[in-house]
Amino acid sequence: MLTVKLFAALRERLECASLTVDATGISRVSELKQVLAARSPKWQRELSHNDVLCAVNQQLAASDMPLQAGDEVAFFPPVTGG
Amino acid sequence: MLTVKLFAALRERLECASLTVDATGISRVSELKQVLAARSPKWQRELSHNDVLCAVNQQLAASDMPLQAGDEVAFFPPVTGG
Amino acid sequence: MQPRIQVQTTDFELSEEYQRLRDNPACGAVVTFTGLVRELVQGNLTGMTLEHYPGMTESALTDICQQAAQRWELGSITVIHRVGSLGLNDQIVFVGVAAAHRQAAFMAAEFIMDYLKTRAPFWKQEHTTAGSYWVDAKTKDQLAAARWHTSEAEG
Amino acid sequence: MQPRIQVQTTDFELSEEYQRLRDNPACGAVVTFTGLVRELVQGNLTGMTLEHYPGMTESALTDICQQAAQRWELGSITVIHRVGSLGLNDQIVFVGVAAAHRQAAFMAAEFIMDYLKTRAPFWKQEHTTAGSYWVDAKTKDQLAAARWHTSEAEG
Repeated sequence: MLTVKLFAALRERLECASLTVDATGISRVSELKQVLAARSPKWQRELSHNDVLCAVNQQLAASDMPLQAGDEVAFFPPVTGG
Repeated sequence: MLTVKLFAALRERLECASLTVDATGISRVSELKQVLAARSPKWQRELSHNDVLCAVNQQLAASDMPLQAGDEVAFFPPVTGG
Repeated sequence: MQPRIQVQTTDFELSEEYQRLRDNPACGAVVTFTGLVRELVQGNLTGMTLEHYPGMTESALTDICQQAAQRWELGSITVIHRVGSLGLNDQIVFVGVAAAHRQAAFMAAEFIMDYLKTRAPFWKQEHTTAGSYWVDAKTKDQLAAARWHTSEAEG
Repeated sequence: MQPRIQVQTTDFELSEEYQRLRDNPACGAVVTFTGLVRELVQGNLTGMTLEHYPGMTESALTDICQQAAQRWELGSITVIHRVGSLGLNDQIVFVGVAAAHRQAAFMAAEFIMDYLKTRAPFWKQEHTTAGSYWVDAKTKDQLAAARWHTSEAEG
């Protein structure tokens, strides 16, 4: 399984903070995004924004980052702390 | 009269913190320096250092700054505060 | 050098953090930055909520401090970031750097703030009399952080 | 904006100065710089004496703060400089700047320190186990101050 986390505006708009996804057939972040986008047009739309950031195991990661079962993958809008 | 003040290493080496000089015939800082340099070879030497700074009425000033009776003129080494 | 990193809902005391930073006889310079909740230009802000990504936050801040310590000679670094509900004029973030020389302390504090603003997983939601809004990321902050990549390439 | 300028033999409290600076709802950023008496590399410093030019000191510091306020949008500025006898790790100088945005606060604090180091009439005499020496002016400080002339010409 992969654990997926969502934060801030993304969490609010998708009404979901965390879910698990079967890791079978998912080898990269881009493939996980496709699987999530298939859930509904809303997921499709929210995850397709250019500025959505991704972290794999709590490190910022690009779309081609390889994934394996057990990974924690987070999607979130640009950060605005400080 | 002109009031002359000396600070820090310059005050110590010339063993003088303050003196007054007759303003007659002194129209610029450079002329005051010549009058002071005539006091002794030590004064001549100390005031001829390139890095000696000058303030007229408590504002940094160049050698060609005009002077008039009543002015306060200070000579001092480069500043080292902060 | 082990940075002091705190992510907390409670407030912090600048004087305590400063005492910790200055307690190093080799350091001649301490620079502190404090970020505060300020009034919006429209003047209708009532407060804000800060969300974060627990776990990633601490590791991102530690990583930023370690990068600063590689770039400049530093004595100690403290970063505190608050999360949860904050009111007007409340303290949000503290960055403190002690170093032998002032240039290193200033540069490191600015660098840490610029990187924190663009790389640490915090999100601000502003509460106003007209509703609650997630704060948009600022291009200005992206540009501020990008300055340091350039000097990295040049160095 | 009227800067707060203090030249004093007594110590100062960072927390009091900070409270004064942050007490402005339009300011989202407070940057402080504190300069401390640090150990010499040789490790034989016992203390120092700071001489100044009373009257000129205050007007030079006021002038530097006014220049900073012309260059950046600032909420308030405090500059405190101690004179007289100081021991190891004692506080020498404080510069605090509050502003709406962090870039202005950082830049102004650095600018004030760079100008203070090269234009305000203070002189340090270090006391060591081997005798007392007037500190030499540093080329590094002249170069740091010169950066701001360049950006003046460019701006």
